[in-house]
Amino acid sequence: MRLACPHCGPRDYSEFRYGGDASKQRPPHGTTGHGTGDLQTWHDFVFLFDNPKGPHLEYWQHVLGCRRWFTLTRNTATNEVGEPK
Amino acid sequence: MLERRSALAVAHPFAWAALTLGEVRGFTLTQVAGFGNFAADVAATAGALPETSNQAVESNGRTIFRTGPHAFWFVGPENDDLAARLAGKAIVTPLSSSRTRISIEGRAAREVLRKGIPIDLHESVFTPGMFAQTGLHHTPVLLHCTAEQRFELYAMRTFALNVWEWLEDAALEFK
Amino acid sequence: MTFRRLPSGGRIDRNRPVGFTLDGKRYRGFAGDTLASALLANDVTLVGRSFKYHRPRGIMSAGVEEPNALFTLHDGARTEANMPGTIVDLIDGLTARTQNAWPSVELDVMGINQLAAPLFQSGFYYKTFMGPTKGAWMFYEPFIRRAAGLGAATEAADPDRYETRFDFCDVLVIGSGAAGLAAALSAAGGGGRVLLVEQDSALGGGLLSEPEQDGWLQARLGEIRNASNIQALTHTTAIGLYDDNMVVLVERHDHRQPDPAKGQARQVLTMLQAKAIVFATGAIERPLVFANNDRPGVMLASAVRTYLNRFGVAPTGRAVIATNNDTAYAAAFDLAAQGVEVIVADSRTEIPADLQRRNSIEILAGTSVVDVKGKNTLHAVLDGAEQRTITCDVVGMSGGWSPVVHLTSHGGIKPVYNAAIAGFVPGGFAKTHSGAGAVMGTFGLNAAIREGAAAGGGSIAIAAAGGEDRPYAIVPTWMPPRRKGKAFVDFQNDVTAKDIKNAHQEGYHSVEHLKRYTTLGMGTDQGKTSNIIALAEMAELRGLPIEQAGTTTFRPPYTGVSLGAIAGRTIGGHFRPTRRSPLHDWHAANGGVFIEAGLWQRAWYYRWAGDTPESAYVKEMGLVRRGVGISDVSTLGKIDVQGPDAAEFLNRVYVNGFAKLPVGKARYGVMLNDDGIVLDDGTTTRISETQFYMTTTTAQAGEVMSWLEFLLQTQWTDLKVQVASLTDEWAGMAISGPKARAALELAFPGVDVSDAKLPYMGCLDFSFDGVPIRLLRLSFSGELAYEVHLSADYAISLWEHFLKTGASLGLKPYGLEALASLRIEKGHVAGLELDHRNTLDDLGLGKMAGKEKDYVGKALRQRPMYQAPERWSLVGLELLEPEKRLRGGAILFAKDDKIEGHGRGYITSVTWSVELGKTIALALYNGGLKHVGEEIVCAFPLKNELTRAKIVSPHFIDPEGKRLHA
Amino acid sequence: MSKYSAFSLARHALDPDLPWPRAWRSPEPKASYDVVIVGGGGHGLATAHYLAKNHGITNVAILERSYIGSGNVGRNTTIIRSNYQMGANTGFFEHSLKLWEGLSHDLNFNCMVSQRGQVVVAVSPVQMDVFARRGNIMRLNGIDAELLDRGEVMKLLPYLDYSKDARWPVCGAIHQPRAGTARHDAVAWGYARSADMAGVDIIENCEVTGFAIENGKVTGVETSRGRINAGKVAIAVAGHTSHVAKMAGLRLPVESHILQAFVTEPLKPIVHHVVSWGAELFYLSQSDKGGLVFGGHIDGFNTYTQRGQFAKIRDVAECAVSLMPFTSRVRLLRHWGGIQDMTPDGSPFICKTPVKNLYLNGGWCYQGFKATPASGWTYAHTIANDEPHALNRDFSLDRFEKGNELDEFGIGNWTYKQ
Repeated sequence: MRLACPHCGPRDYSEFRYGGDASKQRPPHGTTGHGTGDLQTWHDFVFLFDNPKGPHLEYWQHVLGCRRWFTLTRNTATNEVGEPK
Repeated sequence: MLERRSALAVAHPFAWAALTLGEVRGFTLTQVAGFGNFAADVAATAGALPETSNQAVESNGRTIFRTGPHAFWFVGPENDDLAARLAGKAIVTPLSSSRTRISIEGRAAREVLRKGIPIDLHESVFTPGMFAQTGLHHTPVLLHCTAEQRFELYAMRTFALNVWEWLEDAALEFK
Repeated sequence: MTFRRLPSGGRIDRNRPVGFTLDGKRYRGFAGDTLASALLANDVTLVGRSFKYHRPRGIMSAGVEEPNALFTLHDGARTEANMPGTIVDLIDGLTARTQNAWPSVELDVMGINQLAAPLFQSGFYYKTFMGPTKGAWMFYEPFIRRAAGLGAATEAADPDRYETRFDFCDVLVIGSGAAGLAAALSAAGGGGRVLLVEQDSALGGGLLSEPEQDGWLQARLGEIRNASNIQALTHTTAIGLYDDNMVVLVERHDHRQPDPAKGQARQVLTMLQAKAIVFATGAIERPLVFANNDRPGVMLASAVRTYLNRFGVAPTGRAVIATNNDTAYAAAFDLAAQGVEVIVADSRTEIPADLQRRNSIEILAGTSVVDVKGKNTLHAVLDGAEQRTITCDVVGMSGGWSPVVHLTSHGGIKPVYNAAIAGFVPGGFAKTHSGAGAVMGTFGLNAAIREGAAAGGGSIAIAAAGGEDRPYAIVPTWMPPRRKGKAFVDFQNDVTAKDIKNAHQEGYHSVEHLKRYTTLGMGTDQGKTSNIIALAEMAELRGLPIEQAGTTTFRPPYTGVSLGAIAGRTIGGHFRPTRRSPLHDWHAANGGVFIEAGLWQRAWYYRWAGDTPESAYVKEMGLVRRGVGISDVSTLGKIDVQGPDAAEFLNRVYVNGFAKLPVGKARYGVMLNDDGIVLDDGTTTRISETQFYMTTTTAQAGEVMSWLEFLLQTQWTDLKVQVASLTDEWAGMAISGPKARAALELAFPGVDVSDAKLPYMGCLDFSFDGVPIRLLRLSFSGELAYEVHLSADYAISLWEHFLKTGASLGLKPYGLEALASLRIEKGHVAGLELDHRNTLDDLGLGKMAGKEKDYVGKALRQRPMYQAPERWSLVGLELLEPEKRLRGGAILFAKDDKIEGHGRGYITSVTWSVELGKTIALALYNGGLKHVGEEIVCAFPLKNELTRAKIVSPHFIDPEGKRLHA
Repeated sequence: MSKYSAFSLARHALDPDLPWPRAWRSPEPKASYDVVIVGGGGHGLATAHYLAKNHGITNVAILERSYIGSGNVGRNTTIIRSNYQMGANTGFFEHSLKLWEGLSHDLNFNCMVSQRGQVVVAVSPVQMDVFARRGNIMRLNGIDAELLDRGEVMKLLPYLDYSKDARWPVCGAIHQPRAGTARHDAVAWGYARSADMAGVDIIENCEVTGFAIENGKVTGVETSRGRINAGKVAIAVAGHTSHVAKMAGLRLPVESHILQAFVTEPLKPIVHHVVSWGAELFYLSQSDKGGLVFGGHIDGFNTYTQRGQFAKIRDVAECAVSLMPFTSRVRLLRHWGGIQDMTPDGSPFICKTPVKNLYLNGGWCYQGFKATPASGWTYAHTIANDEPHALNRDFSLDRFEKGNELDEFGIGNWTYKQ
């Protein structure tokens, strides 16, 4: 598999580190109090996955290159990779 | 009284017909990063900065690599005072000790590098002046093509001897 | 005698005779031979025994599809089992052995299996070997295992060398038959970088067996040699197609007898990134399924032709060609031209007129070979329009051709059935892929050339070959005629037509069930000759069209590939990179003994203190507790955190506050994961309002760096912070012990390191001999201690300076074992306490967390079970039975507990306490410090030990921290 | 139905025309069942077997999208063991191993359960402590375990790299003699045949396309062969759990990842144990047919392609050759990928769901195959009684909310890193 680093360009998969589902919205910082609502929000954010068979927005880091984190859409049914952001 | 010592102090440079392996010592590596319009301030002090992520620029006695969207490496002479001159204008991180600069030269150079580096090293593609941040034996390296048959590899200091041993081994068939 | 070498002809080099042995017997062949062709030339036809029934077997093919003729090559550590003789280049001194037979292939004792053959129907082992008792299989298994397995490997390490490499090209052409050659030349005309790979020892593919096309072949080979942008590799197999056009190539150099000492690789594996790929992989001939079709002397018709034309080996007497299509006639005509009497049994009732016009051979239409009798001389039994038995030396069979769709299928596109050629062809191509020649079902030579030229880009015209294309007319015959005697489909795994019928009868209908139940296609040949026949037979039994039955999945590699070739040089000492501290060379030269810590090599202990870690670390600990020692802490992760929002950023990632940390002060901090589990700890120092110097544990340095980058670049993009790793830039050394300050004063005369100037958790930046030094007053050991950080280039020089100036104080180095033991005495968590299962509270650090501020992990650390009082949390243990031992990994029980189950906790770290003169430990215990003072039992059943210990505070020494602040 | 035995084999040998009966029928689906099991893999088939055997529930259908055993039971490295240290895992996997020990008899189908022992090689003194903790817990739970020092490992596994060149030293090992391997396909077929004999309908080529849910209660499934009503519906489709559960409106702590496996050419017996390595996740055994069967880590990103990355294949080959240098000359014949459910704590689910009468079995990570018997056993119990058995009580969906994770790997909440 080849991924396009937005800074360095297309590179071999072995230069990258995977960072998981990027479609999930991290709860904003500073909003965590002590309520059980926080627990549910964070539980869903950390532990639940859509895990689609098809397009998947995800994080990658060009860890052996410029160390840039970026997102791209990969089709999990084919491993076809879209343009990075 | 305090003396510098290279991470490759115990390594043995060699020069064979097809390949020369050595170390470039005595340089200053300064990482310069920042926010917003910092590049303009830096350029005012250090000269024109490269626009692309794969072509190094030689300027004021330094080689400048654009290592990230908002980051540059300046490789200057041993007593380069760039860090001091940029203080306050950008985020400056001196990294001279952090990288070991290995030179690989000769007609076998590209073939030796091909054994570990997953980028296209063909003469027509990776030409003098170009560089790439990539990996060698699971470690990050910056590979700079300085001439048709000469390369400099910036390896992480703590992996430098490992990279050297790896290159030595890869080169064996050209001895 | 059934085979002989013709006096002339073939592509072998008759001026270069080559000697080799089989089972110790000497033979001669020529350069250009394969082991198989040389054996045939020496009239060696019986070369192996089959897997299950131990039936005598000969050479069936002339290529990678060979199921029978497997040999063990070489001796000693270079022993290599199961090599098909058909792809082994004959080299001088080659030693080969037959396998799976004892005492010899002629007198194989296990041949007795043939008598019991009716028992060994497919799936027989699933139905028996179950009694008399539950574990009975353990009794039978050793016998079964010994009988299985084909050849034997050596236990010795492989002395040869393998390389891996990366490469790129514009057009990769796989296969160098007519289509591949045309594709490569055509692609090269476009100016791109073209790579042409051929698994055989020579370019040409099927043309190597067609003397009449030699002119065309030589002309094209000349053009390829002259094209500067074509690289052509022989002995190179494309073993697999991976995502985004990565093709893995394996080039074999055995024929050059490479010398590993000179760095010459036996095999080179290339991970090739191709912009476009032309598959010109050809087709493999299928056998016909009839009784005893496995007898030595029964071969593929194309193989008969290859041995004749390419290797100059011919049957001495008569040949029978059995076919259901036109292609086998070429072999018949070529044999006849060499004076061999040929009879063609063609199962088709209508035979093209132009074939019949050639009256040099006898053609029997509507006639099949249904059985082959005989041992040395064969008797082919013909049935159909003609019924007779023909005595012959060889039966050449052709059941049609199977395009080599393996590689095109690796990408996930399933092949489709093409009834016209009775075979599967690629079911489509990715945008950058194309196919040409037989793989596409195109069997005419000129059509293949045209297709190849088009696939290569069509940028230049490729000359046509001589002669006219003739169609490949086939009337498929899958099921064998009903005859007694085994009719093999998979020769290597001894799967017969009857086995397929049985599998069908028992309901193993799916092609995958068929494969798994009968082991069909699972041999070293991967069913190259058998798979299509078997699934066609199954389709027929099920009354389905072949395309509905489908194929099994084609898995890489296309042909077997040595694990050595895949691993390349990333083995042994090069398995994973070795990471060395800037002080490494000093340790190595001065009695330091190393231990592997992840990728790092760290100084474990020093010879000055003892010859074993057990004896040395105690002495080194004593040094620190009573005098002063120096230790290498360069492996700690070090991160430069800069920017206007740096304080806010750290305040978010650490559980404790960093926003108000004064400049020039260090603070211990702990980070959590989002799930509330401890990620890492370390100290971070404020260098200026906008700059911090963070340290992490050695183990987590990379993780923490990536995590900080992740947060800044993707989650909190509004924060203006830059992080940079300083792990390699800065060296670190700890100066610890009551005399540490004195040591600093001696080392840095004129620098004020007094408690007032540099209090506990203080930081002092100064220049020494022109070199910037960062002096941090931190303590891992609990003693008065400092960390000195400086540019890694100067590390050894400063270290030596310390040893010299501190000599009067008795300053000596101490290693990782002492470092780790000192911190146990102090109750600092590290290593196994930070095992990614523990919360802040488990480690007794819950009070650190900011109540008011938000931080990573805050929400989920509040989960009910994470707050449960019975969580296992950090305690100290003291051994109560001095004659016994405490051990890491011991399970803890309350005094009156029954010693079973999961216990109430476990020991993480153990040491001898120099300070207390007894063995102490850190542990996690149910309820933690509530139980201080209780006596517990430490169970280590692996050594049958039960040891009494007492729960104490984990802060064994100086709980008030007087020494730190001294 | 005919019983398999040496005697029946002989009878068929003497009369080659005597047909073997079908191993399982191929029935048309009925309109309604007491229990519909979605997924004809090892776990689904085992569940049907134990529903019949332990609970007398036989009006059961197994719906399989493809052919039975087409999922992970047919594409794993066949290892069975019970060396788990975290809470419920210990007892659960030991129960599984005990069921393995009697499985061939129980099913009258030889699953070739080979208790040749598993040796996990440690590369540092610290790792020896980690292994000791695990081994001690095993022993304290009545499970066999031995701690081996370097010398003992050398005797047992003479072909490892003990040289100075080795990147990491062999420090010792933990050994579970009762661990081993089983013939994976046979497990599926044996359970299928046994369930079928008990009256369970195994329906192949029948894809579930939806769930009928009324008032929070499942009443049946929509399939490619029409609607099938069910009193209870049990999901057992590891690899595709998210996809199937989504049809019932569930979002799960599961990601689908590819785990690659490898087999070499058949060789005469040379490796007599299951050998694992503590340097990186790596495990190898030799099949009864002679091939070395091995595997390593997941590729590390979620995918359904069943196609592995070559970089990972290299990693695993490097492990093989570095640990066992002789394997350098052994040829790889096939590599393939299976899609497995990864959970944030590396432990599975066998539980009820928020939908009444809908049950979930999945999230098996690396241990689906070895769990097969106990998974079926406890899942059957959970379905039959509408509440979990003590052995699977902790394999619940809400454990992440409660903070009751069973983190066997100690890797934190990154499913893709395990």
